[in-house]
Amino acid sequence: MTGFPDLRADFPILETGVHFLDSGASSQKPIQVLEAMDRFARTSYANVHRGAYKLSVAATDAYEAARQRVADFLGADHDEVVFTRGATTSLNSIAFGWGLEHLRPGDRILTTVMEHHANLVPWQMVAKRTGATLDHIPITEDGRLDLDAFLEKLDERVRVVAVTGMSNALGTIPDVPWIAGRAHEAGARVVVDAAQLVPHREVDVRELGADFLAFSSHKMLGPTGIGVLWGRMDALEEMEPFEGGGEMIADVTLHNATWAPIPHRFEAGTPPIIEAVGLHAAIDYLDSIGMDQIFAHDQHLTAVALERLSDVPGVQIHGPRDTENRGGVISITMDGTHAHDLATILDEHGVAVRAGHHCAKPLMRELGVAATARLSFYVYNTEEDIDATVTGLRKAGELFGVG
Amino acid sequence: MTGFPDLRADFPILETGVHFLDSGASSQKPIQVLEAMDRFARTSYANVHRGAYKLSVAATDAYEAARQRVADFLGADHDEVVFTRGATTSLNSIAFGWGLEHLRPGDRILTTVMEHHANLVPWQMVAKRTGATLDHIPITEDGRLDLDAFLEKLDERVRVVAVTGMSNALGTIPDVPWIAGRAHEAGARVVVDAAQLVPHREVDVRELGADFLAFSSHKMLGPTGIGVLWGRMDALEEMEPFEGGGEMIADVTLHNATWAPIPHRFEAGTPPIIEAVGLHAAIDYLDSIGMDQIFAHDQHLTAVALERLSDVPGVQIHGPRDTENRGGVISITMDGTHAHDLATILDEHGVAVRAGHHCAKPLMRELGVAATARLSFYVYNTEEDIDATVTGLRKAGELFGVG
Amino acid sequence: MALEELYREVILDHYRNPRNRGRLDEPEATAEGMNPLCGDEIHIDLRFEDGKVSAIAVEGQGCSISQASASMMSEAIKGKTREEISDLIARFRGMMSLEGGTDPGIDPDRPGASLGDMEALQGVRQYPVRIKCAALGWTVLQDALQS
Amino acid sequence: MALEELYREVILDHYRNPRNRGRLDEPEATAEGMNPLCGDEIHIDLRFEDGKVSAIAVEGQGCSISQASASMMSEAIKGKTREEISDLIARFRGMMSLEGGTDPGIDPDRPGASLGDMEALQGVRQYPVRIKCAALGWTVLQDALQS
Ligand SMILES: Cc1ncc(COP(=O)(O)O)c(C=O)c1O
Ligand SMILES: Cc1ncc(COP(=O)(O)O)c(C=O)c1O
Repeated sequence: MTGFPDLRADFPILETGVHFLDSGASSQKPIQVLEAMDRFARTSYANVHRGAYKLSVAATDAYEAARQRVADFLGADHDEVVFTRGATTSLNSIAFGWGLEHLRPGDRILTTVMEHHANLVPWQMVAKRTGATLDHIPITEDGRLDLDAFLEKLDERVRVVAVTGMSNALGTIPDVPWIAGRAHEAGARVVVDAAQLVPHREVDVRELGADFLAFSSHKMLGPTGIGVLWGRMDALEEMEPFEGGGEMIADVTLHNATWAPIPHRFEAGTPPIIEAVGLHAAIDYLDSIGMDQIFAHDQHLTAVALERLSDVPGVQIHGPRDTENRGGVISITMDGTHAHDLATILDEHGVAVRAGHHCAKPLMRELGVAATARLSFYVYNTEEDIDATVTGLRKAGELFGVG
Repeated sequence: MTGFPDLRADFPILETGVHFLDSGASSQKPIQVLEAMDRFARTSYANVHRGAYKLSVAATDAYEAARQRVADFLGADHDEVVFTRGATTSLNSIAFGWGLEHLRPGDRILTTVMEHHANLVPWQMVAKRTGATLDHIPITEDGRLDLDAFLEKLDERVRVVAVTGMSNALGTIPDVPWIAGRAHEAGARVVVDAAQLVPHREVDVRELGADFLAFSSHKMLGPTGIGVLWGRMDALEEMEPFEGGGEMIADVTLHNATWAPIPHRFEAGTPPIIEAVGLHAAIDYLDSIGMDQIFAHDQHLTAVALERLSDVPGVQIHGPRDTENRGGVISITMDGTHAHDLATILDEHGVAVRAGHHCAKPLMRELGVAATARLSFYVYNTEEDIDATVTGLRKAGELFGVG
Repeated sequence: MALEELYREVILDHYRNPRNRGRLDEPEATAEGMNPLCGDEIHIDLRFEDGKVSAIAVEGQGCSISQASASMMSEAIKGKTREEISDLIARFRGMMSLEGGTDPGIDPDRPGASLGDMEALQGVRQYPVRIKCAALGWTVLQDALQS
Repeated sequence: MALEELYREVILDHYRNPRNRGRLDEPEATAEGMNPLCGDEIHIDLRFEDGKVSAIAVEGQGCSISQASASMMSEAIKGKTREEISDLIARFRGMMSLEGGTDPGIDPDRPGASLGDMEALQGVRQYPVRIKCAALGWTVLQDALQS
């Protein structure tokens, strides 16, 4: 696509020439992010919220500035942003912190068959503890949510609708604003697993209409070890802390504790301080390109890949075949060739793709496959990465005698 | 002390001349650690356990090598080491993952009055959910655990003894091997909050005799965002996962999930990968000095400080007055001067100390103070840091008209 | 070193000899608050007569800045109307560069708006982490007026 | 490129035409296992006669390496005693540089110890992440023998 900048020089790891197509699992990190963390650790590091000395004030300011940066990025308020270990912890905090408090036998939790295990297993655990029941919105043939089925399943016993913002296995982007509208009419809370969405598309939490949102830094050019739980203030107020410890209390006696104000209540212990600085730099980097540009780039590569892949003998594409409401994730299989063999062969061609169930085993069963090979794009990818993939897939076809 | 190397050149943040005496809250990081993380992110980064391509194998190897490094450091087995977000999460994982499964009404949890909130609040939460009762071992006048009282409180209804390995407020190092022996005789599990112990003194988990151990990387020269939960295999086997999600499952259907083998079962989602590499480098750094040397250095500085501080008019020292079974943490107050004012005045003298309740409010009540100022030492500290503190304290005395 | 600017004599005097210390019987307005990060606490009781503060009592514990600030505040609002107090609060916040503050300049001619001893707290501005200490009493006062 | 070394014709043949496929009625030993990281699965049934494997059936799904390896393994152990199988397992592990392996050299003269087609799996050693695939069937076999 013309106009999109060549950013590869910012990513030292790409110097080896690797065609990195596994950003859906985790993205690479630009030097701007690495340097921001390094600089902070060398000049301004201390624990936060605890010290009355200058270094600690500087560190606290940097940490809270990162929170503000995330809030601005999402169109949210400062105090609605909770730093966690990652999307998984954010979703567990919601499921346990909100779910254990508000779900009762007979209540229903509605999720989808295409959720990542992170937005499924915690709800299974909470359903078992509370006696609530779990139900799943099915998908259509082309890998989109079946919205008619959603409406049929939605009733006033549904207390929470937990839905992915973008499928990590199929790329599908469900219409969350519409789903949230219906869910709210039915009186349910809406939880969005935005682990794939936030890194790739502009998200304004007010427009999205969700009550809770979860994502990870490491999939959006930031460091590992940190993620975000966003909640509308009234939703966060309904949540109990998932962990107890330092910094999250107002007062503690031997037998009782009262909680600090939100968001500190949900940040027990020493938070990922250096990582918050890294996430801040990652968001600056993303915004300097522009989220609209990034999404357009993803879509462009997706369109090119969908076309070129469909020319390769034996290749099956799972999920939507066009770029409408879909991100830069493509799951494929090849007749008579297992996804792991594809990944090994592609690796020998310098192409890094993931093969497996993508932490979405129920979806794999739905698709009738044990595993897929998955291409996922990000800011540093180019059409050459797709060409290398196609070359590798043709070689796989030869080796395995396909086509 | 003669013989201990001058390491300050490894810590760029100390170039400003700051007398950093708040390592108890969080330590500074040497360039060796920062560079190890940076190098890894620039050359070998990918998500772990997921990819069939070379980068992912390299990242997985680095991550599992870090686990092995921690295991070796503790005298533990590879699979007994679980990476968490920090000591707080480790302790919550134990309290909820083990406690919710095994505690019943009438069961007793025995902890101490000098615990950090991280080893107290989770047990309060779990006690409330299970109907177990919480009791606390008191301390003696000089800030040591009252072991007679411990024996009196210990009976066969005590299912878990949760004790600090080293008090973050007083420096006291309880005799955990002895306590663990008695607790095991009574049939209780032993949980050790080693957040202050592991960074400062050699720990062999078999000799310590604990069932579970928790600590954080950021207090031992490593990065934020990662900590360790160690458990004896039979103890870990009694634990349910605290979080559900990817990578911790064996199989997932729409309504059920089965767990992956230990330790993966306890590591839902993308772990702190880059941070694990940093922790590995931090342990290498600590071991290159030698943990015995480090503890001796802490004790030397403590002895010097105890002596020089006792000459400052109006200064009260809380906790043990000698260096027997105590680490390099000293809590002080000054007559007629609040700890926060001390911290501000010391900060103006370039001395960074923490003032407050040190996340140990019950202990503060026990001591009859609202807050203390706390000096805590580590490998980069010298006697000059103590001299600067004494100068600052004398100035405080002047300003507030003490003595 | 700005320490002498921070710990001015008048502040230390209020810290050592806090004014209007204690509790009121049957207060008409009351509130308490604490700073969860440092543990400082302030409790305020108020009574009114003819729309003006006729009695105030302050209790609390914490650092010199929080306790002195509350003591000064108790002096400053005695005999003032709710409106005058609102104005004082805004002027104090302004002096401390806090949100919702107005008119950071101190204007002794403006009726009812002199900050009196409080002006000694200007030195706190150089210690951002201590501004919260200075503000605690005023935040609790606001809560009490709304109670 | 070592791909041709990895995907030797004999491996692809076992993958496409797995030997001893299916289940046994009333197996005397049985086990199943999976690789949780990739989801590959193997199920093995065994029957013995005169202390030797008289029948074996393998079921499973997964990549070419895991399925071909299990197929080859099923051929290699037929008619062998438990002891001979233990020896085979150790020799296989040795070939793959896995823990508990012995004698990585292939010694066709050693009675009962030829790895036969299995030797084609040597190419897997260059792909450390795929060694687990090759080993899955053997691990399940060990479980079956202990069952
Ligand atoms: C004794 C003790 N336990 C637990 C913790 C909690 O550690 P973290 O904040 O890294 O989770 C700390 C540190 O604050 C501590 O000193
Ligand atoms: C859709 C989706 N949800 C949740 C997660 C979990 O994120 P993390 O592993 O960073 O906790 C992922 C990433 O694996 C994902 O793709």
